Order: sequence, then C-alpha cells, then structure tokens
Amino acid sequence: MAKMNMLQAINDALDLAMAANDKVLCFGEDVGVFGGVFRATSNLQQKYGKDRCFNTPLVEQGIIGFANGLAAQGSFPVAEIQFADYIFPAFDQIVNESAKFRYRSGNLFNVGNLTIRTPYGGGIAGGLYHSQSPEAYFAHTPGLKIVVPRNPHQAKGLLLASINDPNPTLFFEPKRLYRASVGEVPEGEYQLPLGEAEVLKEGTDVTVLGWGAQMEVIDKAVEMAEKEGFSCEVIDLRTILPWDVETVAESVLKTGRLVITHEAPLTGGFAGEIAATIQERCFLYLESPIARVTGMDTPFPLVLEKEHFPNHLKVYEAIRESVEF
Amino acid sequence: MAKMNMLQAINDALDLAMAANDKVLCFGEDVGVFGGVFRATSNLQQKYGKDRCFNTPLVEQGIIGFANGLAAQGSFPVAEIQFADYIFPAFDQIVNESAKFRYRSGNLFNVGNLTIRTPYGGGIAGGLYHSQSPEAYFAHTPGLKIVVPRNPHQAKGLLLASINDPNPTLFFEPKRLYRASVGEVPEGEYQLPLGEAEVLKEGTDVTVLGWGAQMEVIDKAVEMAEKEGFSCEVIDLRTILPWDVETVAESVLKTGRLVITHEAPLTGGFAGEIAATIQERCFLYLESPIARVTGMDTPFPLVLEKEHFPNHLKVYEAIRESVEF
Amino acid sequence: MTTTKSKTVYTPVFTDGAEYRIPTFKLLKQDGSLYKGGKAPDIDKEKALRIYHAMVTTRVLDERMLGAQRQGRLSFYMQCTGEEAAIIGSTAALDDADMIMAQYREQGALAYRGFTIDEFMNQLFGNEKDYGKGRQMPVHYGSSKLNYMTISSPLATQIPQATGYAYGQKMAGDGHCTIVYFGEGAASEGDFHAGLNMAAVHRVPAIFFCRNNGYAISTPADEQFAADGIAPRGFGYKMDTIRVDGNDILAVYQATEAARKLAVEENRPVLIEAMSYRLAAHSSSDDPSGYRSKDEEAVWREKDPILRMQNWLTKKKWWSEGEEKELQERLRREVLETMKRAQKLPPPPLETLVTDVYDEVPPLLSAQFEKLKAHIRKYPDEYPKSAIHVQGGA
Amino acid sequence: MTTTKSKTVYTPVFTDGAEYRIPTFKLLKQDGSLYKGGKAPDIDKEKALRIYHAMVTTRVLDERMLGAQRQGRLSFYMQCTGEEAAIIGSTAALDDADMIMAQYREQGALAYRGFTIDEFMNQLFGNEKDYGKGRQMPVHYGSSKLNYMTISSPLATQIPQATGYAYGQKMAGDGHCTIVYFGEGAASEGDFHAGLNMAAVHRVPAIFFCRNNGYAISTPADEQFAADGIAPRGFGYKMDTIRVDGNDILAVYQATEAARKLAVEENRPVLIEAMSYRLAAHSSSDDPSGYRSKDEEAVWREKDPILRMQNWLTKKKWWSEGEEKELQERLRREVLETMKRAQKLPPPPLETLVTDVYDEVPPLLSAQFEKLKAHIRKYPDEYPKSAIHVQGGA
Ligand SMILES: Cc1ncc(C[n+]2csc(CCOP(=O)(O)OP(=O)(O)O)c2C)c(N)n1
Ligand SMILES: Cc1ncc(C[n+]2csc(CCOP(=O)(O)OP(=O)(O)O)c2C)c(N)n1
Ligand SMILES: [Mg+2]
Ligand SMILES: [Mg+2]
Repeated sequence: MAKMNMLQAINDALDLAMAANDKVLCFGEDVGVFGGVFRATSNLQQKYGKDRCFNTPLVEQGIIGFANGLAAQGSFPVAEIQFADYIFPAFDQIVNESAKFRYRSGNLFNVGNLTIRTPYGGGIAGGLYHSQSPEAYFAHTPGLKIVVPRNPHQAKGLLLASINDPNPTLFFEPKRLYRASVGEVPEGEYQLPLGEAEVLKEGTDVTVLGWGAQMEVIDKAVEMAEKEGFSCEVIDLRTILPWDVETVAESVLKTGRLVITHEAPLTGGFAGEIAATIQERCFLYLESPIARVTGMDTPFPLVLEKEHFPNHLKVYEAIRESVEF
Repeated sequence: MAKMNMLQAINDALDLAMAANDKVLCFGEDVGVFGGVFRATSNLQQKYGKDRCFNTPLVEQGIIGFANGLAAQGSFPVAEIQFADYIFPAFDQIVNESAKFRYRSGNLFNVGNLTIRTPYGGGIAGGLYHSQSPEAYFAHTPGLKIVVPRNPHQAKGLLLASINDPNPTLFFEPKRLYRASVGEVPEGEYQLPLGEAEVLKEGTDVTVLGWGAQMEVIDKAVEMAEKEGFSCEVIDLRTILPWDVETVAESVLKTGRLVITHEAPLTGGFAGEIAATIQERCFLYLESPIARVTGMDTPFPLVLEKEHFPNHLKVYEAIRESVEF
Repeated sequence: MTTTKSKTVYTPVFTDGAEYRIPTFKLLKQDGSLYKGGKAPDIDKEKALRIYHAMVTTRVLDERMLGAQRQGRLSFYMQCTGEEAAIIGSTAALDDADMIMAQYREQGALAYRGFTIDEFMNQLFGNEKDYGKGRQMPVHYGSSKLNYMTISSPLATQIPQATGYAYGQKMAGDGHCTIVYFGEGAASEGDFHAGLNMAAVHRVPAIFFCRNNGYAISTPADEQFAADGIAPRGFGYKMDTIRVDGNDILAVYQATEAARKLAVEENRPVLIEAMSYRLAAHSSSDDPSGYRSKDEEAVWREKDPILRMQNWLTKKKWWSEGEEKELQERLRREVLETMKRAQKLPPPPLETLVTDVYDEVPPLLSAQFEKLKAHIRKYPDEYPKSAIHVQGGA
Repeated sequence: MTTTKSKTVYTPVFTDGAEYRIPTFKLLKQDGSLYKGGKAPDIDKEKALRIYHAMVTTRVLDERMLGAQRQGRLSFYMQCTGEEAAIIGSTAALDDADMIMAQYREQGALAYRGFTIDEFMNQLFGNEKDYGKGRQMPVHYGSSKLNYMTISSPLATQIPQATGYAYGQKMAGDGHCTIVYFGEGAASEGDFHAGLNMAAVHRVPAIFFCRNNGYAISTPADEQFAADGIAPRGFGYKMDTIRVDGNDILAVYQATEAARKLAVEENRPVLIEAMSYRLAAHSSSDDPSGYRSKDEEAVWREKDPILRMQNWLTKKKWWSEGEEKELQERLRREVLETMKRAQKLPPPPLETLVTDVYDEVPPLLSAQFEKLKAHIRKYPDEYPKSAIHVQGGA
C-alpha cells in the first residue's frame, strides 16, 4: 500500500500497463515530454520512449480515429482527450466507429483494446468548457463501456481493468479529485470489475446513488442525513454502461426510495435512465418518487458555479424529502 | 388545402420561407441542382439562385460551422445533413457551439436563426448507418430545440416555426414517411407551436406517447387495444426539447398509466427522461410502471430489422400489460 | 518550434500555388501501347492475368448485380465501373498481407485478393454465411483473412484509422503497410485532414489513395474544392505525392509499387491521386441524368480502363479474343448461379441481433433478447424469418 | 468534374513540395529601419500611434494581470506577449466594422478597436458589468459594438464559422469582411480544413490569420505538422497565401491590407501565416520550463515587436522617450485602479444562471430556478453571492 493522489494512481496504472505489455501506447495532446496538462502521463515518455508515449497533433477526431485503427491492428491504445469538453469533435469516431466496429463486421474486426481517458467535471472554476460531465451523451451507445472512478484506489484498479477489457472503454476522470483525493493504493497490478456497482454503505431508509466526484458530495449529504436519523444505503455505480441494474434494484427493493445525483444537467442525464428503469423494476416497492439532484438545464456557468452545482445540501434535502414524502 | 406527401410539404415550407425572407439560405450535400438525395430541396436553386441554395463540400462539421457563422451574422441558414447518422461529425459544432452561443456571450451574439434539417429513422433497410434516431444524443443539451413532425401538415407548420424560432433548432424528418405519408396540407404560410405536445385522441385507461414515425405505429397499436376495450389517450410530443411536461403529466394524472415508444435504443433514449420526470410528477397517480417500447440496445441491424423494431405489436403488448398490471 | 528556412521578400506577394502544377503520371495509351519515354513495370504474365481477371470479374459482378437490384432481388448496389484500374492496379502492387481500408467502391481489391463470388453474394444478400451477419447494407464487405477491413458507411472515418493501423504495423516491425482508399468527396471531411497530418508527423507506412472520379453523388469536384484536385494538399502535409492516370493500370501499379517502397522502407506516407471517372450512377438509388450530361460520360467511356489493359495484353500476346469470350461467359454464369444459391440461404440466426455488440452479451441486453423471443413466440406469423429460432426454447 | 490541365510525365516522380518554399514577407528591421527594397505602408502618425498605444496597452495589461493572477486575485490569465504586432497590425489594416473572430490570445485586437480597460476588467473578474455575465473564464471577451465575436474555448470552431459569417457579409453586399485568428496548433483540427476549403469553394471575403507562435501548450510545431508551417496548405485549397514576419508591424499591416482588398473586392479568401513566438507561458496554469529552454526564448526576446515598432516611431520622430515613460506609467496606474474598481463590483445577478439559454426561459428551467431560489433562501449563508437576490421573493 502507498499513499497516492488520483493522478499518481492513474500514472501508476499506466506505468504498470506499459511495463506489462509493450503494445500499450499512451498518446494525446501534450502527453509526451510534458506528461499531460494534468501530468497524468508524467515520465512515461522518458521511461518507454517516444514511440510508445507521444504528443499528437491537436485534433481530437484524429486522436480517436488513430486509436481506433491501432486497436483494430492489435495494439492497446490509451488515448487522452485533454478535457472531456473537447471530446465532441471525436463523437463520430467514438459513437459511429468504436462502438459499432465489432457488430458491423460480424466480429471479424474489433477495437476492444481501445481505452479513452479524459478528465471531466466541475468545481475548478472552469466555466462552460472546462467543467462538463458528458457521460450521458455516450451512454446511449451500445458497444461502449463507460467507467468513472471515485478515488485513487478505484482509479487504478478500474483503469487497469478498462485497458484490459476487450471492449472500447471511456474512462472519465474526476479532475476535481486529481490532487484532492488521496488514499491508500495497493502496489502492483490489480483490477476492479467493470459493470459492477459497489455498495459503500448499507442502510434501510433510502438508497443514494452516484458516481465519480459526486460520491464525496453524497458522503457529506449522508452524514447530515444520518444525523437526522435517516439510514442511507450508498451506492457508487462505477460503470455507467452497461450499468448494474441488479445491485441498484436490489437496494431499492429494500429501501423503497432512491436519490440519484450527477453533475450533468438534468434533462437527458443518466439519472433519467436509472430512474426510468428502477421505477419499472421496483414499482410496487417504491415509497416515494425517485429523486434526481443534478446540474441545472443550462450550460455550465462560472461565477455562479456554486449555485448551479448539485452539492451536499441539495442532495441532503432530496434525501430528506424522499424519506419524509 | 392540397394533397401532399411529406417531402412536398417540406419543400413547400422551404420555398415559402425563401420567398418571404431573402436571408433564408438552404445548403448541404447535394441540395443544389439535384435537390438533395431525397429531393427535399428540389427546384429551390432553380428558383432562388445558386447563392441561396447550394451544394457544400462533403463535411458535416463544416456545414454546421458555416451555418453557425451565418446565423450569427443575421442570415437564416437551413442546413441539411444528408442522413441523421452523419450528423455526428458536427456534434461539437452543435453541442458546444450552436447550443451555447447565446449563453456564453451574455446574449451579445446568438445563432437563433439556425435550423438543421435531417432525415432520421429506420424501416428503409438502411442498416447501421441509414437508420439511426439520434434525438436523445442532442436532448441533453440546453440551448437547442428539437422538433420531429409526424405527417405532412405537421412537417410544414413545424418547419416554418423552426426556421422562424429565435433558437437553434434541430428538425428531424422521419424519412420512412417522406413519400409514404400523404395528407391535406394548407396552402401558404402557417406555423405550428414549438414546445407543445398534441393530444391526438382522448382516452381514460392509458396514455400512449411518441413522436415522428412512431405515431403511425401507435395508431395501429391503439386500434388493436381499443378493440380489446382499452381506452387510450394518444399524445404526439412533437418537440423533444424543451419538452412539454405539462401536457404529458396532465394526461397521466388522468389515465394513471403511460407507454412511451421511440425507435432509438432503450438505454439513454428520451423515453427514459420522460419516464423519470413523470414518475416524479405523477407518483401517487400511477397505477402501473411506465413502460418503454424502443429499439434494442444494439446498433441498428439490417436483415433482422423487423425483429429489432418497436412495432405496433410490441406497443400493443405494452399497452395491454400496462392496463392489466 | 518551426525554424523557417524560407527566403525573405520585401513586397507582399500572394501565391495560391497555381504556378506549381502537379503533373499526371501515365504509361499506357488507350490502344495498349506505351507512351514514349514510359517503361512498363515488371509484371509477369501470371500477375497480369490475375489483375485482368479481377478487373473483368468486378465489371461482370457490377453489371449483373445492378441488374439484380433493378429486378428487386437486391435492396441496393454500388458499381465501380470505370475505376477498376485505379483500385485493382494499386492493390496488385501491394503485398497480399498489407492492410486495405476501403471506402465502399473497391470491390475490385477484394476480387484481386481472392474473395470468391460466393463470398460477395453472401454479403450482398445478408444470408447466414455473410461474414457481417446480415447487419450492413449490400457492398459493406470485409475479410480478415484477406486483410480487408469491413466497410463502414460514414465517410472518411477510415482515413485516420489507417494512420493508426499503419503506426501499429510500424511498431510491430512486420514490414507491412496500410492502403486507404477514399473519394475526392470524402477528402473534404475533417477526418481526412487529421489522418494525413498525423501520418506525416508520426511517419507511418500508409498509402493514401484518392479516387478522384469527378463526383460525390451529384456534387461535381469543382463544387467540392477550388484547387487542382487533391494532390496539392500533399504539400500542406509535406507528404510524398503523386498524381496518376487512374485508368492506366500500368501507371497506377508502378506508382503504388514505388509508394509502397517509400512507406515500408522509409516510413514515408504517400498520397496518390488517381484521376478517373465514375461511369455508373453513384449507387442503385441514384440517377445521374439530373446532374450531368451523356456527352460528358461518353468522353470517359472512351477511356475504359479494362479495354485499355486488354489492348496491352493482346499486344503482348498474353490474351486472345477467345479467352475473353470464355472468361466473360464463365463469369456471367458463375455470378448467376452463385446468386441463386446465396438468395436461398436462410438469414443469420436471431441471436445475431444481440451478439458482437460487446464481446459478451450484457445482462440488460440479454433480458431484452429473452423478451423479444417470448414476443416472437406469441406472434410467430409476424416474424417468419425468426420464428423457427425460438420454437420451444426458453 | 475536375479537368486537370496538368502536364504529363512518364516516370513516377513524387513531390512533397519542398522545392517550392513560400517566402517570408518582411519590411522592418529590429532597429526600426526598413529592409532595402521594402516600402512602408501608408500609415499616418495618428494611426501609427493608435497601433502603438494598443500594443503597449496589451503588454501592460498582460504583465499586470499575470501578476494579479499570481497574487490570487484572478483565477486564470493568458498573455499574448511577443505576438502584439501580428494581432494589432492585422486588425489595424481592417475597417473597424469588419468582423473579428479570435481564438483567445487576441486581446490586442480589442485594445486597438477601443475596448476600455474597464471592459477588460469586467470580463476578467466576471462582475455584473461583464458583457458575458460572468459565465466564461477570464479572457473570453466579446463585444458586439466593436464587432468582436465572443471567444469560445473549443479550438478552431470559429474557423468554419468565419467562412459562414463572411458568406453572409458577401450576400449582404456591405463591403465588409471577416478576419479569423487561430494558432498553428488549432490548425490541426478538422474544422480548419472545413473552414478553408469551404471558403475557397464559396469565395467568401474572409482572412484566415494563423498565428504560428511555435507552440501549442507544450507541443512544438514540429510535432504538430511535418510541413514548413501552415502556409503550404493554401495550395491545397487554391487560396491566396502569404507568410509574414509576425513581429514586423509594417509587414503584417501591409499584407493584411492587401489581403482585405482581395477579400472584399474580389471575394478571394486569403491565408496569412504570421511567424512569431509565444514569449510567455501558454497560460497562467502553464510552466514552459518543462518543455523548452530559456535560450530559445532569449533569441525571440531580441525580436520584440513592440520595441521594433518603437524604434521605427522614434526614427520617424513620432515618439519620444518621455512619451513612452508617461504612457507606461499612465497605463500601469489605469490598470491598477480599474482592477480595484472591477473587483469590487458585485457578481451578475442570480437570474443570469438561467437567462440566455434560450431567448426565453422555458418552463422546466424556470421551475428549476424557483427550486434553487427556495433552496438558497433556506441556506442563505452557504450562497453569500446570491442570497441577497432571493430575499423575500416568491
Ligand atoms: C459522413 C458521411 N456523410 C455523408 C454520407 C453520404 N454519402 C455517401 S457516398 C457520398 C459521396 C461520396 O463521394 P466520394 O467520396 O467522391 O466517393 P465516390 O462515391 O465518388 O466514390 C455521400 C455524400 C456518408 N456516407 N458519410
Ligand atoms: C478542441 C480543443 N482541444 C483542446 C483544447 C485545449 N487547448 C487549449 S489551448 C491549446 C493549444 C493551442 O495552441 P495554438 O493553436 O498553437 O495557439 P496558441 O496557444 O499557441 O496561441 C490546447 C490544446 C481546446 N481548448 N479545444
Ligand atoms: Mg468521387
Ligand atoms: Mg501556437
């Protein structure tokens, strides 16, 4: 075990993956000698050479197109998109290409080796274009896996699993936690399962569900709620696609209540999908409407970021309203 | 009134818009002398000249980038994307640019004059890339309006409203109905309201909700259901974003049941958003879980298209199950 | 940073490069003789006939399948008529283990590599033997055995993918390269810019082969770009570039052979622009009479690349009228017989709806599939193709 | 279709255009004298001083605001140090009613057009007077009055937008053009290719102004492209192209003036590549010592464009040391005073969270806003900036 922040854990995972398999390549804007604008790829070029860790030209559609080709060839590309807000020029390559490569070819070809890493989320005074949480844009796309870690330990294990998973995987890194989240991380290689939510805390009154940086917000909210005597079950979804319906449904069958929170705007956010599925699965057991605590239906603001944000107070209020419904 | 198919109605709307305002321009791949691969822009170049109706180079991100600039300048661009499946290279220009232009500039600039037309949907043996219904990909984007007409009369009135609406509007045309849907269409200019769902048929047992080409499917299913004695209320959502929560909620408060259908895959589809919202709004009135009848969570297939499709039988079954729950 | 070694001027002179025209490389005249100064590449009789056979196969297949489409036996078809030399000449200059990433009009490359008529037909009819499992529209072929990447409809996406694929080949050090085909229309996409620029920067063994056939559906090349074709873009990437007469099998072959050397031996990517003409309609859904004249087509019909090669073969005494007749007849027969066979084969089984989305079918999709099967069991007559797959089962 | 008038060759010759180098246009030496053969553009004293004033303003603003960022008064800042001549020289050659679509490092253009220090500060501090209503990060300026499109962070998106904007200007026939600024890094994006190709095809009055400053954050230009800069790409679009010394105010001015003539009078879009160097860090979040040497920077510090212009002005006797000192001091004082003022202004009112998403706030968003207000009323201490806006209200 070693104490690491999330960036160090990610860097460690990349380092181990590159050491274990010389077909693993890391690239993207500024990831080479500089080690990425957040330094997630620090020292990898120095260690594994310019052929295996390199800067690309500034073109996201090219980075992912290039990565798709590499993955089809049999390499293990780990492509970085500098900010999740800048992943949209690559939307076609991800949604029409990566996701459909295997299906359309009848499994003659696939890009399962592909991993795309990108920092997402607010809380860093980033305004419209350094704050977005675009996971739901991709979650409508069969063929992709989408993973979001909540802390350094999870980040390392889930990233290694994403790199090794035989499906194209989008790995969203909560950049607000890059340096802020510090914790014990096992040394050496280990993988955490994709497609499995994790129950972090058992409870009986209400299930509180989130992913990524929102798990910290949930912790604070739940602390407030428990002080009021509400027993909360806390779940980290971890994999957004394909998501773990069973674990969530099982919890809600027990608690009868569900509060979901994410940073992205409400409308079309992934909480909607979860709510729709769970109201169907748990209809007769629901004691209050499923609540969503999310960003507002606006672009991400700057000065009024705090007001816009689904913070612990808003989550706490939703928990309270859900239990007292 | 004149009998028209949907293509003729759309062509008529474009013709009227161009006649009324010489700042209205129509462009896209093959829309010039050829009139578009579906002929929606037939004769417009001949009538209004090459400056106002023209072919663009084959580059969707450029078409929409160009259109954004034109709209900001004060023109009224009506850009065509040849198939909705090919809109993704323009995703960044639509989601990061069109949608956020007004907000980010504090309303100094806007692209409200922009309209994007594109044929969507299955049922024409188009396979993965000539069948998609991508409305939900855009519905997570505050700042956009999204409109889908169900027949020629609606198409003309909603398209004219979209062109004149002071917000960037995506207009998805159900290509399966282009020639198949024929009906009476008023002559001259008229607009149908954006942001308003339409109750097509009143009923008491269950609300059945859809948009675009699915409205035909719903009609057939409802016919079967009514024969079994189920009284159905039928709603065409018409505008996906911002959507008309009130009309849907009011209906469900009355019927206590809701079946939603769309062609796109289930997970992350817009039915999820509607279900999540309505279960919250109508919690105490719901007599059965909200049901979604959608495409499967796969890319769009070809030979087995019929099996994949949310057809009238599947919608009928969902209505039955909902009422008999 | 760029250290510009360019010279200095003291008056503002603009240039659009017009004075620097890229020439067209040609070897073979229409009558089968060589241009003065031209030297035929080193192609022996066996190879020449393999090429020619692939060209004729492609032409016959195209004619017959368009006919089949017109009769309603097939939903869709795309011909490559007029462009056989560009496609087959370039593929023939490669190693059969080199990767091909095509746009959609390159069936000739597959024919050359040995894709059988059966294999073509199975894809066209989407039957149970289609490698693509009946999921894509006709002409979306693929063959891992023949190193031919399955076609994807979205244009130009394969271009940066080819750059990545070639980078992988370079890393593997296997001495292979990737050729990527695209139309002059597709070259307008952002992915074109991305793919070529990255290839030049990362020095990958890739050949970017542009089929400039004058049209993108109805859009003529002069509404696609203002420049003199695609070749001048090579300057912008500092990429070795050549323009070649696309109807000239020998020139295409020789240019591609030389390009492959640069790519594989020096990791220098190459841009080839083959000037040709799309003699047929864009696809079976298109009617060119709305946007171009018969006269224009006639000019190009005179430059038929297959006839040109036939004339060369005849001059070399490698081919006779009798052989031509026999080949044509045999191919026509084969196509017809194979078509009948392929049409009769059943569609892919129901489970192919949900396989290959992921490596394994995830639980939610599995549940959707079970629901579908139950539904089909309830309405077997409505799903005649699939009902047999769900009988009795869970 | 393309009718290629290119000549024919009979051997396969590849070209990457290396033999055809685009020269660099220069007028002014560092000491303020003109190169032999160079002729200064027609700039009178008033205009020259307007330009110079804007350059110094920009430099002072940049220095002070970086300082303010370092002191924690500002979250973020971006300097354009070293590139003032490229930006201001080009803007000055335009009509003030021409549209400017910038990347983010072009505050000099705004300074030239008359954006006041107050206006800069209001944006930087996102206060209630910020035209952008405090929604975007610092340096995302915009001014409809000054025809300066609000900055958008996603790179290169403004390039095809400029093509469209200019098309609209051409249709309006108002005799105006659009200039669009972008870095040599942003020029790798697909949107660059789209914007330039469409501009050439549709013949729009647009000037594509590339600031080649050697770096895109840490990525040096030679890892961005293999070619000799961006200018050779003009060939691929058949666009009038010129390369200019970006630190040479006179050359930039003259080139842009000539470009504007082509654009406005002949609807010929122009590509200008200005060779310069980003003397400062990429932004306040960056530290260049990780990727480039002080020596390299020193070479460029010797080419300071402001000093170069000052030397020219001095030679013309249009400027004196005393005036320089006074200007510098006045500007420093003004910046400091204005900063204090701007910092004290309250943030934009709470309702700016939800306005301008659409022309009107839609019902669902309105409901979200009401809920937010109720929440803030419940926890006023947690939202100190906004609590005053919700007191007592519904
Ligand atoms: C991204 C995308 N946009 C549009 C289309 C529709 N489309 C199919 S083929 C075609 C024209 C392609 O022309 P070109 O690249 O010149 O190839 P050619 O057909 O001439 O061989 C178009 C517009 C598509 N398949 N993909
Ligand atoms: C689409 C997109 N990708 C990535 C970024 C992050 N980013 C901001 S500035 C920059 C470098 C830009 O370099 P260049 O265009 O040369 O301009 P310069 O900073 O040198 O003026 C990058 C990668 C972005 N803003 N937008
Ligand atoms: Mg073509
Ligand atoms: Mg730069």
